[in-house]
Amino acid sequence: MATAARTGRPSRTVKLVALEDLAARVPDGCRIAFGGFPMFGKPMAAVRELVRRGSRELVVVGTSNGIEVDVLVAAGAVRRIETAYVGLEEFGLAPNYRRAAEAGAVEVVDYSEGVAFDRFRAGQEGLTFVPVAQLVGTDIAARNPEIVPFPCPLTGRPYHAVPAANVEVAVIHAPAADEFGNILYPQSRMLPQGLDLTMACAADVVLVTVERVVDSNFVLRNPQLTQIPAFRTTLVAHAPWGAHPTALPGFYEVDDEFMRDTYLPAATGADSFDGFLDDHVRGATHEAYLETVGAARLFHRERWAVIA
Amino acid sequence: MATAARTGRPSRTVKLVALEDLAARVPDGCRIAFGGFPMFGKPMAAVRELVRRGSRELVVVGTSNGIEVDVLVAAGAVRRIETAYVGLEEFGLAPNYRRAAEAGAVEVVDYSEGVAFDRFRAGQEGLTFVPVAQLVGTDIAARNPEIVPFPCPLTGRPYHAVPAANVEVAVIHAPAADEFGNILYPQSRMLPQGLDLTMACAADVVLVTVERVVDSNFVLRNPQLTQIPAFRTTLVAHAPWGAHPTALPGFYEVDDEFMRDTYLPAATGADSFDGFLDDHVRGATHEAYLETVGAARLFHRERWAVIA
Amino acid sequence: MSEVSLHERLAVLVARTLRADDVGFTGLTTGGPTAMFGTYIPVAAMQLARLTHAPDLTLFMAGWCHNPSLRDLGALPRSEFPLSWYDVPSEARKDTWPGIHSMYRSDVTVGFCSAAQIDRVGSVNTVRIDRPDGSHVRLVGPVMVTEHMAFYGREIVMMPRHDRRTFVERVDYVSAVGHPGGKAGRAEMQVPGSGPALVVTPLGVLDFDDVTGVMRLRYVHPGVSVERVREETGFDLDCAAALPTPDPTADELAVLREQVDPQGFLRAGVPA
Amino acid sequence: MSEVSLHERLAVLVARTLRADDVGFTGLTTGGPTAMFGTYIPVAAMQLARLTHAPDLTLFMAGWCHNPSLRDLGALPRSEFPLSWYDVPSEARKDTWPGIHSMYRSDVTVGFCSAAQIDRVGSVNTVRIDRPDGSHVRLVGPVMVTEHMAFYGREIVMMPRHDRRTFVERVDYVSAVGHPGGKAGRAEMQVPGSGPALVVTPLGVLDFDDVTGVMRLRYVHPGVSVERVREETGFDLDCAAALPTPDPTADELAVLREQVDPQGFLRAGVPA
Repeated sequence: MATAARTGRPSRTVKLVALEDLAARVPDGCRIAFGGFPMFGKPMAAVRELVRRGSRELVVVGTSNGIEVDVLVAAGAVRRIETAYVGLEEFGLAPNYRRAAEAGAVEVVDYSEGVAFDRFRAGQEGLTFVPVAQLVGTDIAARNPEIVPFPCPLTGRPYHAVPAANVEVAVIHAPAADEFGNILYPQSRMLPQGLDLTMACAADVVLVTVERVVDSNFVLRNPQLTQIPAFRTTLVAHAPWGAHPTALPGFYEVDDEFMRDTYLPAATGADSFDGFLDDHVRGATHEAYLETVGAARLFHRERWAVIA
Repeated sequence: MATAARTGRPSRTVKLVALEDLAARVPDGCRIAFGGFPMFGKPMAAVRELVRRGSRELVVVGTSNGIEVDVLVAAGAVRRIETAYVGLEEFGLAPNYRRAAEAGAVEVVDYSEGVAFDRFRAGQEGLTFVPVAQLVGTDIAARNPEIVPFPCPLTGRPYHAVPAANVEVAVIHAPAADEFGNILYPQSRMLPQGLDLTMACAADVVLVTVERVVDSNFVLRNPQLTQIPAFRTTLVAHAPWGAHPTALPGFYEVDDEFMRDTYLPAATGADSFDGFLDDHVRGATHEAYLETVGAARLFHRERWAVIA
Repeated sequence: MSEVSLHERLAVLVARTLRADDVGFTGLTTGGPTAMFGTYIPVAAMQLARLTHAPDLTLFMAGWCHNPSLRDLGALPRSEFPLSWYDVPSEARKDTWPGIHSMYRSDVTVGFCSAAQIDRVGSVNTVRIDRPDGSHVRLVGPVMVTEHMAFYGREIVMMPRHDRRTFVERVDYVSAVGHPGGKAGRAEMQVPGSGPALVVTPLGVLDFDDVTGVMRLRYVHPGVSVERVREETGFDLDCAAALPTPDPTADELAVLREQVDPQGFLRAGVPA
Repeated sequence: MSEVSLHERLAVLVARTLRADDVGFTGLTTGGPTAMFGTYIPVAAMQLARLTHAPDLTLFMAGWCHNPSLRDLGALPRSEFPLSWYDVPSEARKDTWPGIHSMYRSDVTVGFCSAAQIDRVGSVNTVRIDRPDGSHVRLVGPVMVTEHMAFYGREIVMMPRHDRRTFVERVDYVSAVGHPGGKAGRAEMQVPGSGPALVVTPLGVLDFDDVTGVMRLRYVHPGVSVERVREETGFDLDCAAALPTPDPTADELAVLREQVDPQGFLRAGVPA
């Protein structure tokens, strides 16, 4: 907490930091959630920073996971994943993840998508469990010793008690923030962005990368845009194109060309993908990464910005 | 379902009806919720129509109730109320309700505000109960045989199982709708309007009065404004100033003058309030009510409309 | 009426099963036959029903966009949350969970899903395929099929493949439960949804016996023999009541071709 | 320093208890002393803390408006959701439940509430007052005090009256639980909140014994005797450690009067 020279009083904490300082708040072995949808709004700049740090033994808790898990698994950062989906949407299965899952190199705990959402809602509300009706008869319940059947105390209806998400860290990529950590979204959001907010409310440490940094006076004039208030944000870092190669509403679409020409060919094997990480991620900065994947080309893909 | 003359095919159901037809969908004795906050956004035109119909034995389920309960209790329409608050905010206790509650003429079941909200969330999600941690040691649990203590099946933490709201009917007043029942709100909403949406999602029959009726093409161009989609709406009625004397964001403030000069003096006794109902409500229409309380004066109170 | 494609035939057949006020949910699947069965045929069927006998039907496109103006959509989107959909006219958008439609209280009356395996009682698998040597093939995960089968009024399972690897005696992983024990078995589960009602495949259309809960052949497509269906099915299939898949009427086909599928995807296939 | 009003003194005293990064919740109460104790003193205390030692403190005005620009607010609003607040600059608004701050996971570290009765262990009543003849006075209901005491880091109970009808041996209805059984008793409840920490009244300031959970007098206001506090309290009150309520520093008073309360409400009273 800085001190204002003139008055001698402490001044408000600035939470805006460099990307590497943000990533440093992710301890090895923690339970961690990443915002976005498989190829939509993923906090990829932060994910690549975790690869640079050599993060290890992460337990990824999610609802619909995608390329962020494919990258982190390939980098050897993930011990276990609890989610409803890992894939690349139109680009098919997640190749690195699939190899690791089939080899037993990463532990996979399957949840249905509704239950996966509800685990975060339970986390947001400080509940130790969430009661769900839809797991009766499924292998989701039968193969998971952490899920316990119980009857409704009022009616006897069969339920399963599912553990809350219990995530220590949530990492999300958002359109904009001020330096104090107020995180702004356009008023017309898409569903995965709504889920990001629940994730942020369910975590102890909330790390946010943003496309734009705005003045705090802009926030005061537009309080309806703040969806994560400053007190919930632990740290924020400026990372333009921070969701690349996934899409960010109001900013850019999925980078198809990169996915088809660079990512998918690299991901066909562990060695080739390790080469990709060496060439584009490890030892580079976020800015250098943008250069190597063609930032100039990307720039022309921008359509419109919801938050100026 | 009407039939289009030209094609011979059935055409889409029009859900826009007269206020009295909307009120006719409220059966005596039903479990019913009213949207709004005590002096904010209450569906008062519909409430007055229930008084005209002579509704009886209603079980009102709510979170923060106000003048709508004060009116309905005075009219003898309410058997029981399950809620966290009944009052008139800055205008004090609800006089008619208080007399009836103290005389035992209406049964009052007390819930805390958080639990009262959560009962509607459970209803929205088809749950038979909601687990809450905050009732340990309170008389809210101790005096309510429908609330049952149970341990978390995973951790043993003490919880209470609280029954879902289980409402048959929700009645709310909203800014606008199209004739098919898509209900529109401005994108910048206030908290009680957010709660109205949960209420609407938790009820079997959803009755909505609105300030404005808009063309369905307006809805298609502004889908982000639809907060209750047509399929959830049972009937909609046009009732300008339908929340009077409570406030509606974007349309009008609380009618202080009416509250202090007319409502509160009438509510000091059962007979005087019955006279008020005779003079202003029974035997009148919504339009006639607006005349007797001074529609012309009201018109000048309008500040701005969020939805044109 | 000549040259009715199989996909057109299926869209019409599914449309006929839709009710006047159905609320229909389809996710978005991508890639050739999967996109055709998982998304395009269901969307075309719902839209055809809206334009003919079911004007009140609500279409949840990709599970979040209510009654989009399909005319303005051009081709089907390639991802579940395509940014271009900001601009497509629709009646409502779901942007929070649980949000403006709650699947848990059975707001959805009919759902569509796909799976890698389905078994004789209609349970489906989207998680893993076990190999005899103890290894397995990892698939995407349970996604939302669990909720479809537990909460939706009824489910129509769209299977882009029909062979002994996909139609199996018992799925390797139960992502979602069909009809073990028939209607009585489902009653014990105390979930509001009634589970899989129809299974639509490139060979035929199947439904389930109320008492035993076992799948049976209801329609066989033109050019496909009952024997072939039996051969391609990994469990003993009751085909006694199987009829030829019915033809669309001239009116259905006209609405389908002129208003629902003017691009001709149902004849030519969805572009990759 | 002369002419420090009681309400100014209380605002400063409460401000001193606030921590650098507190997240503070106050509802909106209306009408004379209730508005002063329930809303105005807490808001002034939080704002004073923000301007002095606690710049990171977050103020949830009326429980939904984050860090409003109090300067632009003019007078305190008269209702919990005043339409004029559409125009007041602030940092965030809560517009859904549970929404952007979750009280259940203890996002709120300090809450303020009022009640009609409080008892020796700090349990409060907002529901009903029983009369000896068996009749009762009906009050508004539990509102949110239950959640305040169960989930918030700590609670400051602002009591606009201090007499034997409001400070009672045992409340007629437990809307929210204080410290029965002391800290050990609360541990058994397994709720994250630590319950009432301070009780602020027109006569003094009280806190609770960790072991017994019983209320005791900590400060007595200028011009009030310890005997009077004892007389006006309906249970046996430990006053052994009571000190005079401390004076504001000149700096605190300057910030309070110049920046927090330039309208002078804390001296003159809140307008009705």
